[in-house]
Amino acid sequence: MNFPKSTDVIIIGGGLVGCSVGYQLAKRGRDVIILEMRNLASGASGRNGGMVTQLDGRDKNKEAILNRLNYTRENNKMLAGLAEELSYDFEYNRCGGIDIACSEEEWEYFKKLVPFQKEVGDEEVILVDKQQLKDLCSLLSDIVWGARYRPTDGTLNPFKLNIGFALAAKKYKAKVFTETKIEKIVIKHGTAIGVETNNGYIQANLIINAANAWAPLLIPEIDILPLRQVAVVTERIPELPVYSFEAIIDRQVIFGSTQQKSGNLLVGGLGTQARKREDHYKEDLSPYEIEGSTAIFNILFKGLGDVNIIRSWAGTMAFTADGLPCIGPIPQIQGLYIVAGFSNGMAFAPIIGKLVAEDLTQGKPSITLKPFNPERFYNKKISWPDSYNYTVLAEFLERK
Amino acid sequence: MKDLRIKKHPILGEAKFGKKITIFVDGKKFSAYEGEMIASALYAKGIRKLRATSKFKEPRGIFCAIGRCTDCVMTVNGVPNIRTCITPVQSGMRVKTQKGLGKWKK
Amino acid sequence: MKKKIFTQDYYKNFPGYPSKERLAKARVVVIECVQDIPCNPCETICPRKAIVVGKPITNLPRLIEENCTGCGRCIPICPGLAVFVVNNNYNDKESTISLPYEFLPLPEKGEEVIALNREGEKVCRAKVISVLDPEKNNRTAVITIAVPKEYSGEVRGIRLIRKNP
Amino acid sequence: MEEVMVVGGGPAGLCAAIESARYGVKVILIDENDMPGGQLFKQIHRFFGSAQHRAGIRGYDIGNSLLSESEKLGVRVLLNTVVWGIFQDNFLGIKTEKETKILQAKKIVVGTGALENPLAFPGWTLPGVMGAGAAQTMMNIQRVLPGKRILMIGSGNVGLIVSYQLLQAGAKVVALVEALPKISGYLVHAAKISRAGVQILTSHTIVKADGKGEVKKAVIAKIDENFKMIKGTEKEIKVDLVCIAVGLRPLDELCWMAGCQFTYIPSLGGFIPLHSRDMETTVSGIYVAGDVSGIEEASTAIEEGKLAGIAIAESLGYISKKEAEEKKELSWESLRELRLGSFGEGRQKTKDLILKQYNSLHKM
Repeated sequence: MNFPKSTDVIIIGGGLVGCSVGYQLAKRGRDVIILEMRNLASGASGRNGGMVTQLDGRDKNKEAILNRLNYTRENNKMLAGLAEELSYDFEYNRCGGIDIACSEEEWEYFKKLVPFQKEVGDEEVILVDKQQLKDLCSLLSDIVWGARYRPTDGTLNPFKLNIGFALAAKKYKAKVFTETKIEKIVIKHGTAIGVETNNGYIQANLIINAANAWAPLLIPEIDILPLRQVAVVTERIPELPVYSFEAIIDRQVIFGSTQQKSGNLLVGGLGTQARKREDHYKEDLSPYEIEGSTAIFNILFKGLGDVNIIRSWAGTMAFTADGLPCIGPIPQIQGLYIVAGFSNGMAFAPIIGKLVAEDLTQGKPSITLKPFNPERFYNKKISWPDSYNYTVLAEFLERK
Repeated sequence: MKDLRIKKHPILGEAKFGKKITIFVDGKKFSAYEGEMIASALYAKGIRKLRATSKFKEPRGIFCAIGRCTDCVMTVNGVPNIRTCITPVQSGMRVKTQKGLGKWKK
Repeated sequence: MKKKIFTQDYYKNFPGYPSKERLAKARVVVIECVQDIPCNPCETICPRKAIVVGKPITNLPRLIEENCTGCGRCIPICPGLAVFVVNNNYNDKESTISLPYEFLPLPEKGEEVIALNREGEKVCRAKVISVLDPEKNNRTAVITIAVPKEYSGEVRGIRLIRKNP
Repeated sequence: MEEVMVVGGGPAGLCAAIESARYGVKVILIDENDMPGGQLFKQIHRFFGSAQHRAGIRGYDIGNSLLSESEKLGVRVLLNTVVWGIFQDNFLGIKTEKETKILQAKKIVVGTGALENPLAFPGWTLPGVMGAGAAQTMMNIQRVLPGKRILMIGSGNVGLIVSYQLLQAGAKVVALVEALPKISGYLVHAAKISRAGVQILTSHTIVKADGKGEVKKAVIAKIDENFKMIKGTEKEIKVDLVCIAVGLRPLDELCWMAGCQFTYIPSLGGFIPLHSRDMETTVSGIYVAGDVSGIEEASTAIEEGKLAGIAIAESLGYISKKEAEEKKELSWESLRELRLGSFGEGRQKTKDLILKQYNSLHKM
């Protein structure tokens, strides 16, 4: 395939968000080219557990809860028929999800949090005690106190969802170029007119930055933070009835765990602290990180001490100051749009792709994208601490 | 009963098998020699099917014999996915033909 | 019918194969080594410099006929088991062939065996003249058999008649 | 920090350990098995080469002499120990039977060897289909006969040698099939099995292996010059073991993990870590030797291991550059010899190519 000179829409980033937006736009008749600097799903989209969690986090902010549920519920509805729509099985399994309390203190908090969440509109959430939790997931150890359980959460294969979108986009004549790195977005007289790549220049009417953690490298005006996470994958084990969960161990280590359809368990969480911002893009692991993640396994599971770890990875998530993504046109620049800053794209990306496409083709999405307006961060350089982790991040968000 | 152990060999000479021990294969008593790998002790007595795959229940046996391909995994002393081609027998060991991904202890 | 790959006609064109005249005269080594493999133990072991590989080491072993006494030290050392000794002067009717043998059971001196050609087919019956202890040559035995003269260019293997115990 | 850790106790790893220990380097050799030696102990045939290459000596004898040499030189050997990762700054993750540990070494040698290629055909997953090397391990190490009637696939040296060893162990090799129109290994090996009665069928392939629960028979057939089966030539043969000998590929996961740069050379087994004349990869301090640096033979693995060992002793300051160069020259010469002739020159060319690519990277 020859490298094109011009197109209608350029999407930067072949991750889940880029491909989801690309599919929806191509389906609506736009001429789309997706440019990816590595390969499809090479960033966070291919380095996560495929956890579809409609509501994560434990804060009691009513507005934030509703804001999130608004989209994730709709996303869940969409996921149900998406495999058929894309003609691609991405192993979506509505197996339920749990957020585990590993201390008495957390358990006490859950007893207040769950009724609160129910009250503000998350009708599905259930509080389960230790025994009920062990009935749901029999391999858990005695460290657990109970959990918040939502039966309609689940897991999917993130690679397959990503690729499913890309293939479906191609059916609508979208073109995908991998190994194509964007050197810069060319702006002339306040209008984005094209991109300079290692394979040449392409002119476009609309440029969408969907590079998630890499997005601020091309649009520095919008600050999005990279956050490095690590994960280990076990060999296949028989299917567990409920499996997709989060837990906080020792009050610091937040991590998630899922089981893929193939049977492999995945445990992921924060790696060792990165010293500098650029260190958060590093994708190799230290042996201590693998040891640490493996140790979490042994803490949480009885009887799985002999399971073999067969793979590991590090990947870069993206965070914004308020935990919500940036979606919308970039102020003061024509023809430049951003869809980035997702910390949990799996529960979001399919519906967001649809809404963005509606926004760009009809001017009005079926659910407003206002809460994500990039203006809220425009030119606000956030002085994040050089070294930050979840705890720091949470504190920062609380102060805001 | 047949025994495929090679006792005399033109190059390697007389075989020196270890002490005779008893292990349990699918609950039945089974003789093996110390120092032998589980898979080859079974193979010597004609047991070549070591597990059944999870989806199609197809039989699998020794394929690479050096612990790389994981085709020969069985449940040993309650732990699934043990590579039997590189795991030596031990007196009293309980070896089970693994069905699919096996069962993990609760 | 199966096409024969390994025949006397094929081997006799290579420099390790003795001439007709030399073969007729007395005990001599027959080297059936036909590819440029980097290898030279036959040259190294020969006390009379009857086998020359030289440099490069991939040269085919060349037999210096007049130097060879047919002592057979090169038989068990060859990694390719490609060296034999033929003695067409054994007696009026028979020739002997000495060949490397690495199977069990070993034939015994005086035992009757089946002589095989290079394709493993039966040629005739043969009598075992001597068996060199394999332990002396790092587990490669050297068996010498007697066969009717006309088969000396063809016979390169043996099979025991007796059933395995 | 340790001085040198060698991963894999086969001929390459052992020789790297011996050679650096010879000059006083403190070496730890790690092997997953309960005995070092790698695949040497199943090589019961005599090696080719010259006296310098230990020609005419059987593989396991070479193994034994290397073991006693490494012992004499004080190489520390960790057995039943798995290396589960190589990380930045030469960190290694290891797992013994009891514990997991993280170590760091000034130099690491990866001598992890190779893995047999599979070949897919109907029935290839049945018990009773295995790699030729697997059959070799079974009979020569485990002392268990892997089958009584055997079909061998592939006429490379492995297929030929293992056929011969199966005969030695008391089995019958019913046939050896080779898809190419000619035998690809050494004719001397082919001649050995031919005169012992093995049919070598070139331009033939396996159609399927069959049997309820395990191999009881196989179907072979003739193929044309385009490797298409010729209908009507199928023949059923009664066998209880099908052995696959269709090449090997490097066991190079640790090199990938360490971040080494690779090149793709199918004739050497696929992806090969780029390396210098000293066997150092593109990651400084990490060396490769033996099959992991391109599929060859035990004799070349021995020389490559030596090279790595000498280079390490040199860079750690145990021997002078001059002495090292002299020693290395002997190994290079020896390798050049082993890569002569129609079987070796292709390997020499590709090895030169690896060196060229490595050098061009390092000039940048």
